[in-house]
Amino acid sequence: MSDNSQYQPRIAAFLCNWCSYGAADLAGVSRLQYPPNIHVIRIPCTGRMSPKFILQAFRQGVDGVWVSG
Amino acid sequence: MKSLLEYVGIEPGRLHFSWISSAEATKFQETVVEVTESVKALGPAKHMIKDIRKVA
Amino acid sequence: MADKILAKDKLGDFLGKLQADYEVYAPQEVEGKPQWAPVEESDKVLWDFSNTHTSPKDFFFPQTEIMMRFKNVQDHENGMVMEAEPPLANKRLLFNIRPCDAKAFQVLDLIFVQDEMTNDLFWKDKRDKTTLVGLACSDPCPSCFCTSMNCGPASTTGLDALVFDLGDKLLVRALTEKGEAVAEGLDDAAEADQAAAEEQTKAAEAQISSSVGMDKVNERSVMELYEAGMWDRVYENCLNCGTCTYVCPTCHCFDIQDETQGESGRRVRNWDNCMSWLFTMHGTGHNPRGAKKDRVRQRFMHKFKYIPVKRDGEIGCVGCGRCVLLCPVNIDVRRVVNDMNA
Amino acid sequence: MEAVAQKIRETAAKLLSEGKVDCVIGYAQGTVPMRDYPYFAYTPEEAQNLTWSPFCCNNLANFLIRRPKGEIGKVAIVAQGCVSRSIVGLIKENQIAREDVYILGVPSPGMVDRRKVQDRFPLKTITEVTVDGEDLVVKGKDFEERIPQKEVRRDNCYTCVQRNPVIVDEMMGEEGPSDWGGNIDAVAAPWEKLEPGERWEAFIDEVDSCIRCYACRDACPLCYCHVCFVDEAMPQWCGKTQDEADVATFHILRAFHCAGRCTDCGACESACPQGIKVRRFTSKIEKDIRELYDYSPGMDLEATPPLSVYRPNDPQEFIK
Repeated sequence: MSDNSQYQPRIAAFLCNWCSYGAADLAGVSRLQYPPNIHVIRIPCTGRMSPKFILQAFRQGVDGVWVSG
Repeated sequence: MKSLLEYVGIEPGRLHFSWISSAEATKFQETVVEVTESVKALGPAKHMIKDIRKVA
Repeated sequence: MADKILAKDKLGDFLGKLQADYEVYAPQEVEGKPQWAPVEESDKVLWDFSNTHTSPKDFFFPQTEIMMRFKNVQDHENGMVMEAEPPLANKRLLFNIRPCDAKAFQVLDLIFVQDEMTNDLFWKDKRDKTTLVGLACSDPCPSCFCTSMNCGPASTTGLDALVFDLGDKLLVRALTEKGEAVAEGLDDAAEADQAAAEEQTKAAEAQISSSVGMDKVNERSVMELYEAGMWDRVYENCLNCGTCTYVCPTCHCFDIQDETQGESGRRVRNWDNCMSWLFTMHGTGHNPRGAKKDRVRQRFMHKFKYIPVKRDGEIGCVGCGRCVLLCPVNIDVRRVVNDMNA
Repeated sequence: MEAVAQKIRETAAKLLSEGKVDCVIGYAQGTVPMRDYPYFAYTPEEAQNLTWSPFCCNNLANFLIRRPKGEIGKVAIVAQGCVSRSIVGLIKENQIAREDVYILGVPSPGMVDRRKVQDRFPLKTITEVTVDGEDLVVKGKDFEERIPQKEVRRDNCYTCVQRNPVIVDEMMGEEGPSDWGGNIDAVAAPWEKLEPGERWEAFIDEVDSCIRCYACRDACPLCYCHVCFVDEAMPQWCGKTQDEADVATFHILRAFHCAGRCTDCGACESACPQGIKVRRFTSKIEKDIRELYDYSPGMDLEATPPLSVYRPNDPQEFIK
């Protein structure tokens, strides 16, 4: 492993139950490999997303936020 | 929101939005890789963090 | 109490000597406004200013003050480690504080430090370790009304020493032991200088153009004032923001919160203000001061009636005029008190 | 200016005596220089206290909503361009009914920024400021000076695009030119040029004198939420401390909540006791809204606010 890959960011992923969360499920079933840095938070719909969530995530020290519908 | 956060100085690349249907497992996997790489390239977040852990 | 004299061009040496023992702060020009700042060069110290933009109360009562920190520790006998915040490390000296602001701290002493049980350690620690050297007002503003509030341009209450600016020299009047320590080594003042200081005070008092009547406020009962019709108009344009309380040198309400993060956390107290609906909100959902009128009334009643009743006539206002200048909708405390007194 | 004030007094007295409205919201002369304050006239006699000057820096639309329901019935309100736009916004957001408000329209002369005047006389006390035509006469203990008003206007008045009211029941003067020629898109420019790290520094530098009094929020006619996000405790979105993260959260979210609604009336900036340029944040958002949706808030009662509808052609460049 090279040096810059030592750093493992924490990323909060807000995923819509019906879209990206489903995709994540399918990715798992299909045994697709992806980085383990994302911490998934399932939201009932992307419409539930609020700018407060994004700021709250940053406030608690995540390195990135990903919102996916 | 993305534009405002970037305006006040949060680096572009910390906040991502995407649109993936439940059938698009490949796109999901590709996006995770992309998001992770982009955040990794920026290094640890420096701003907006409320760190109160300073106790013996 | 001997008056001492200090030539203004010796100020650098004088403050330099004090800096060996104290962290010295004084009003200086910061971003175009007179503000409190640590003294680095003595010629930056302001002499010709009305008063600092915000009050110096945060030297003793910071807007955010950490009271203690804690952490869950599984194998500790209490299951938790708690750690007090260290007290102030150094002695401090506030140079050129206005007499009204110093008077405010004396009023707050009556509230924060009442007896053995009611003794705010955070406040007292900072008060004990700070020396207040005042600067008598020679040019009060039109918004000042200190003389109506048991205070004045050369009021000595709450101060350790008082300085009169006599042009090229300063008359230093030590008032307490702490003040004597500051004035130590200075030459005695001549009678002419003392007379000049008296003269200056009289002129300043005469210059204070606004006055506020308190006689009927003092006579009337709490309930009579509380139910007065004037409150129906006072609150109309109030925004319920916290400007007046946060710039006020005597407003002292706070809100204690525990902030946690994972296994650790801290207890902080932050300024709070009675203009916010959240201030008196109960856990039940009931709010005894639910309407804007109640909240506006509370601020004035507290300062001009409740505190005088409970603290032997001391008024919870020193007439510094900051709220008069900074209220976004010009709710003028002088007008309100005069209405209460009508 | 005085003619407009006279017309306001006469009209207000007439409306009140005829019982057409229960209250007239306007301005009265303040007790300190350059601070005229919102005033509520309930009788024709009280209407004589009303005034109109370049010192009317509050947004009166604010007072249409911040009162208990049923406390006053129909009100007349003095409104220049930005205030009328706020009223349009409030009607659209169903906060007030059009028929409950009688709008006394005034062309805005551009308001004076008292901080800019004070900055001309650092550390001195200004005792009196009067208007003389296009100039201000500023008096202090040992000085008297004339300053052209146009040099000390509020920033938002320079970049105003709508000085005349957009909806009116009765005009209180001749309509004037609609703008002052300033470029509203330029407000956000200084920060847009910076690198991310510098922007953060500039942002923190701007807000670090904030005392969290929330005057900017409370002076704003858009901020009518019953419980503001800063007051919410469970979960607590924004801590109550002076920590950088808490102050930043407040300013970012406050600005964001005004997206697509801010009429750039400048009441927030005028209200701030610390002189923080809070418009820096909102104007950036409004610029984005103009660019993305070609929409300016409060200009048209019929237009649909862009953030409350979905259109298939909505811009989505930010989405992967």
